[in-house]
Amino acid sequence: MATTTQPAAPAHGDAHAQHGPELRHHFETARQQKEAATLGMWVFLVTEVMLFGGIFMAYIVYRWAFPEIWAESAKHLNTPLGTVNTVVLLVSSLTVALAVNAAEEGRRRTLLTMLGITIVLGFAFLGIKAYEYSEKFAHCSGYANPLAWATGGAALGETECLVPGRAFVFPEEHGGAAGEAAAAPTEGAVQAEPIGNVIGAAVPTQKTPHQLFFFLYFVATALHAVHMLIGLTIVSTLTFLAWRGLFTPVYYTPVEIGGLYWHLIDIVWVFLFPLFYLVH
Amino acid sequence: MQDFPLFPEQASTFAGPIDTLYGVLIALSLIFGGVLPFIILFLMVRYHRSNQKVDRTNQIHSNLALELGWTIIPLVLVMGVFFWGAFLYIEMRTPPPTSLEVYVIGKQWMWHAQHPNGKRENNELHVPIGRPVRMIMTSQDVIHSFYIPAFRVKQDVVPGRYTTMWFEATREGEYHLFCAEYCGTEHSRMGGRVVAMSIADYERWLVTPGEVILPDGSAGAAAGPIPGAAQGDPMALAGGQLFANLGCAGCHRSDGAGTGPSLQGLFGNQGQMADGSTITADEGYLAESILNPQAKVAAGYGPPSVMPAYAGQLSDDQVNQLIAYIKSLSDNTGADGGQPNATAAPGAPTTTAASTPVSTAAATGGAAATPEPAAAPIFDAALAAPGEQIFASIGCVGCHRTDGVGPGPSLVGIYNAEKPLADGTTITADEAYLIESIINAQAKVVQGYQPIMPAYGSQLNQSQVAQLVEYIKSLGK
Amino acid sequence: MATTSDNSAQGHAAGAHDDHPYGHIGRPTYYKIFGALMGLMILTVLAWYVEPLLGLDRLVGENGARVIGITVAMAIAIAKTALIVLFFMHIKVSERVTQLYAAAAFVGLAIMVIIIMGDYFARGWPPQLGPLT
Amino acid sequence: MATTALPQNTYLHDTSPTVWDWIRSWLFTVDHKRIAILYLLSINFFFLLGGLAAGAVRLELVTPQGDLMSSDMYNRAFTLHGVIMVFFFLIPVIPSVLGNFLVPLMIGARDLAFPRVNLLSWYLYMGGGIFALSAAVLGGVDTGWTFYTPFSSSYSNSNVILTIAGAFIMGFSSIATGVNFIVTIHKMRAPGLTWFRLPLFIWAMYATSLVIVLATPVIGITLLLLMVERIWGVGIFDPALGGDPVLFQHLFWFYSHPAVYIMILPAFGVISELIATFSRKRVFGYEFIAFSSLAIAILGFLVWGHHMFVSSQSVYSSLVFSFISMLVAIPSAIKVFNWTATLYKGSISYRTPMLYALGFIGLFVIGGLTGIFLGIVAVDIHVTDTYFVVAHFHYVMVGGTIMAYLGGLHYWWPKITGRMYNEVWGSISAMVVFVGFNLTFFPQFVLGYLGMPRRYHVYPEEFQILNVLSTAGSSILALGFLLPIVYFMLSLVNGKVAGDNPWDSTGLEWTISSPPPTHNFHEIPIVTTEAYAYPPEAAERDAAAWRPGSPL
Repeated sequence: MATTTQPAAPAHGDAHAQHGPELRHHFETARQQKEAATLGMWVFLVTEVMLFGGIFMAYIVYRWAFPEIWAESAKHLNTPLGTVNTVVLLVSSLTVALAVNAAEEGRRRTLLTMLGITIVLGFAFLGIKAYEYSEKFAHCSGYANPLAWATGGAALGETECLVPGRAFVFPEEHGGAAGEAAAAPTEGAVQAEPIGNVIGAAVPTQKTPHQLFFFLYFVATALHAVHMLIGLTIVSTLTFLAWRGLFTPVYYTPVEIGGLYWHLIDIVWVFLFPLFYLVH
Repeated sequence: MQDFPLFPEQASTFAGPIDTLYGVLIALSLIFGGVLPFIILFLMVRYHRSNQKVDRTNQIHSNLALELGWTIIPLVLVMGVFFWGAFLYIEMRTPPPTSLEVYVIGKQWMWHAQHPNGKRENNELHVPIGRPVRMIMTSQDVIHSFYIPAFRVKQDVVPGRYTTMWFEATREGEYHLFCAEYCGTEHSRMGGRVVAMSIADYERWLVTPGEVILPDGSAGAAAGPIPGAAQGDPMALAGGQLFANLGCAGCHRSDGAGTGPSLQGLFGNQGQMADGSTITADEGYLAESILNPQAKVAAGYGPPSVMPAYAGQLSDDQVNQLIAYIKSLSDNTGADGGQPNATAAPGAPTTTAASTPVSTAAATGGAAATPEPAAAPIFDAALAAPGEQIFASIGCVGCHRTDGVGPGPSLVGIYNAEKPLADGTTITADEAYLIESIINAQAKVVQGYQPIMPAYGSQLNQSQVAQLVEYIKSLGK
Repeated sequence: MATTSDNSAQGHAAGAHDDHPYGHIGRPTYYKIFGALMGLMILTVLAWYVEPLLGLDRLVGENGARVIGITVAMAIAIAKTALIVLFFMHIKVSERVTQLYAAAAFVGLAIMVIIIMGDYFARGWPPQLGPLT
Repeated sequence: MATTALPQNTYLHDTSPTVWDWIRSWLFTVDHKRIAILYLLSINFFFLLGGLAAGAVRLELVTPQGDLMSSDMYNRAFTLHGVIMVFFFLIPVIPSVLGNFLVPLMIGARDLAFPRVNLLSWYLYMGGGIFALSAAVLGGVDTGWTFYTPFSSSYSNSNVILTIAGAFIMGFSSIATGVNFIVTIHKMRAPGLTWFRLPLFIWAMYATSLVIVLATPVIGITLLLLMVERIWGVGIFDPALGGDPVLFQHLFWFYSHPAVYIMILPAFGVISELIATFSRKRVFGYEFIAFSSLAIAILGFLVWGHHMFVSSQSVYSSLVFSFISMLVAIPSAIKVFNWTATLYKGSISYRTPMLYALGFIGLFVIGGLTGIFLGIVAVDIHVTDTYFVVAHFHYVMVGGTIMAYLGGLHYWWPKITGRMYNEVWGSISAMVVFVGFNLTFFPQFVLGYLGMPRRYHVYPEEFQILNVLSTAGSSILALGFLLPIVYFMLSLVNGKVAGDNPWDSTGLEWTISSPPPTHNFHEIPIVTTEAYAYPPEAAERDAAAWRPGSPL
């Protein structure tokens, strides 16, 4: 027919003879494979940006609607720990960039070191995040901090629960908080009163939108943490492969695209940090 | 109705223009969608491969002029119909100021409407012809959509906010009323009929009593027109009564000297908020402020506002009545005859004229209204003084007036007095009773008074309650 | 890598990037970028800490101060993102199509935010009723 | 054409010693052609299931009273129909079946760029499908496929979470396919196959993938938020807690309107192929069709608010969305005009795929024009949420996407299986579908303008005649859809061996054996001509070759 075909590449059976085992059968050249992998990762990152974009959209709408509530709520997040986590992630981004650089230049020791540091930093980030979470959960059980929560130490005097859900109580919430707090049997302050048990029996609760802030905080950071876990899995696999000596200056595509994914996680945090911790 | 109608009845002022636009669109569609198939059929037959006589030489594969032609001509046409439709749409979204206002509440699976005189109806809507009607609608649960095909109007009814639409019926008759937004199991049974009637019939209908089930499930109450409907705007009148019963008047005094801002002339005007922003006091703002006063506090009155939140205490119906009353305080546009202010006034005991001496006293913090604070040294003066301030600032003084004419009982001499309760028992107003009544007013209500006092258990802490109790004790025996 | 002349045409039908070879970003650049990122990070925390002390809310109102605060924070976040994307993620030396897709993500996001917020501004939510709605 | 036996060493060829190995060779295949077959079987299964639900809905509507089933049953039936058809049939159908099979073949590649990701996408599809099916088996879901809050988040007592989880997982399947196609089309074209030599099907798949990649993640996160809202009641879409239910609609339609273009753009691609082949001509205005696909993909992101004209969205937004919606009509019109112009001076044969293609044009024109009605706010206020909308999108989705899918399936069936289906029965099915379709959905335009709201279980009696007509049409339509299943199955047993190029088409997929070998091209071809390079005299030659008794 009109489309002429002529032999362009060597017949497929011979193709494997000319390249290493890492070139998959359906690619013609290593360069084509690397370009495809990089582009594929970037297109995937586009979807990741849009995924977080949905949460950012809800965040923008509600922050615009309730600026004071955002300011009040953000005071209850642990900004120093958030800052430390930002530093941890930025450093890990540098180590990943240096790891890619080392792979490019074939310095295997540096590659392994940098990937190792990245893993440590990743776990440090998750550890700090876990502490922040447990602090919030401890409060929900009436304890001041995770340690007291775990060891059954002294209970917290005031009641607050910043974990979204039906038990949510914002301490400064008008009406709703105290009304719900009174319903809790552990509420010491009111129990001393002889008539304490009538309180809150039919008190209407008008909840303020504080919960939206914490809901978005938990969803966004939890989704981010899930991405961190995936990222750590990827980096650990890369470390293992690097240790096995799979990567060469010619073939280091997995390190490169794994690094891209890690940087994206970092970028998401670059936005989450000021949006949740630095509000007033 | 015809056996096989192609167009619904035209029964509003919108029906004609929309049908005309629809007709033009059909005509344009026939030109494109009707002619094109014939061109295709012609080409199919003419250039079928069995036809060997036709000329197939000098094929063309692209022609810029042709491409531009069939890009630009449709573009011009769709722009034309777009602007036509856009202007019509803007008209449909701009209710005339003289519109009759009907409040509509949607809930699974019924429509509840309330007319300006307070007359209610379920799953039916009676409207006059020749008079614009504006629907102010909200939902109690999920999203519904108020749809009258014969009027060509439809608007979603969304919980948590008010939506509006308007129409002017042109022909007497009964038309379908549908819910057009899927709302659950009985979605298709949520609807009824719209009855368009002459203005005279409509006014007669308005004053005919009828039984109705309210959205909260209670039967019959206030189904008919409220007495006195003939004199003014009874919807506002009902709101006025509510306004008085709830004790709103204690704070929202018409002279502006109360704890809360005056509501005179508030509706429709712009106001400065405590956070510096400016807000137009429309229905949505009023509803929000009644249900959740902390959301947007007027400048000078907080934050925090001392007003209790009425969410959960008022039905949507009652909120609508209050809104109608507040609107009546500012406008004269509701051409329903009479002065809303004047008709509403008798319902509200705290009018400017009637209460001048007392309210002046209240405005100065209630101190002057306290007759003999030194007479009974049974109280702790150190606590009573801040208690007095609280008493004034959270608006207690608005209801518990010393002259006893407020919606709440006078507290002068109440301490340790024997009081008959609404349930027939008698109680001694000791400290425990006072505390209980502050934090949960509904527990033991004094005979002759409505259980309308908000519970302050969630707003006051222990020491504030104690201060209030000491102050009440200081009011003597 | 050695490819035959035939193979070099493979997959390069668009031919756009043959004149745009892979660049290489050196280690000194990485350290500089990292320094800049840390600087920006300190700046954003510092700005958050200092802003309430400046008394901006008296000058431009409480909302005005909030707008300034979030503008500063977002400008810094965008600058950080740009640095990471351009250098750490090699977009500066990538193929044109990769650059396009990197940009597409942010264009898509911008479309969503601008149009939805446009509706909210025009709708006036909350509170609810505007003169037209 | 003269060969009597299928070629050996095709992708279908089986060397497995045991049945278990044979199953493994299919379930763990990374061959894009085998994955396309897996998709073909599973997607058609979901199509039948969705069709069954549609039948139940239509049957109920024969009478104005709700006498066949309860309201609750009815709601679950139409929700099942909507969820299955939208998420598990229309969105993946052409990209995952025809696209998977054809994209590498058409661009001269040995496989998609990421074969394992491709297999993953099928497993995700099946995973999502199992979630949705289990929701249906456990009692169904009654929210409608749009899942509007707060009904879905707080009021519905049905398996909302399972269903949403199904749609959520299925979204990642779409994303995997989209990423794969974008990279494959960018990086794996054969030497000489420049962008403007690509078949228009590839352009359409590229535009589709672009939409998938940008829009699908947003529905993912929205459904995730809805799930959390439903489980924990945090108020993100609940006005009682400060949330806004209309925000859900914005985020939902940000995906679901572009999703309409995920459904129809691939159909445009298929139709371009069919029209060119069966007219023996290069497609008229190739560049205009190619760029109109991209224009639709991009403009498609700016018009979602036309689903929300009565939702309490602001007046200004409504006008802007309405304006841009008008603009989307233009590239669609350009395509239709160009296809029509392609017929001019061609040599047209009435083979089954061509009948489907011509049917597509007719139905899509009606669907597209009524789309303009719905884009004009003043008219839309009356007809939105009525049967007018139902009719409109069925004209686009069924009249468009399904007609194109069936046309494409007939056209490439000999390439996929190596055998021809029965041409007579094929033509009959095309005509039965066309007639049944119009009888089913045209009355619904009238019903809608008369004011019958959609999702109504009982309705006023004066609408009965039109509803009966519609139901009668739907039974004809069902017959039209069942026919191909029968003769396609039969063709596997006794169909004529097709040969490499039964239609005398151009295009790289026709230069290799039918069915294609496992690695597609033994030698990667070099392309030197544009797509549809029928020489000017091809049409004449084709016409001259016609004798009475040759196929129409």
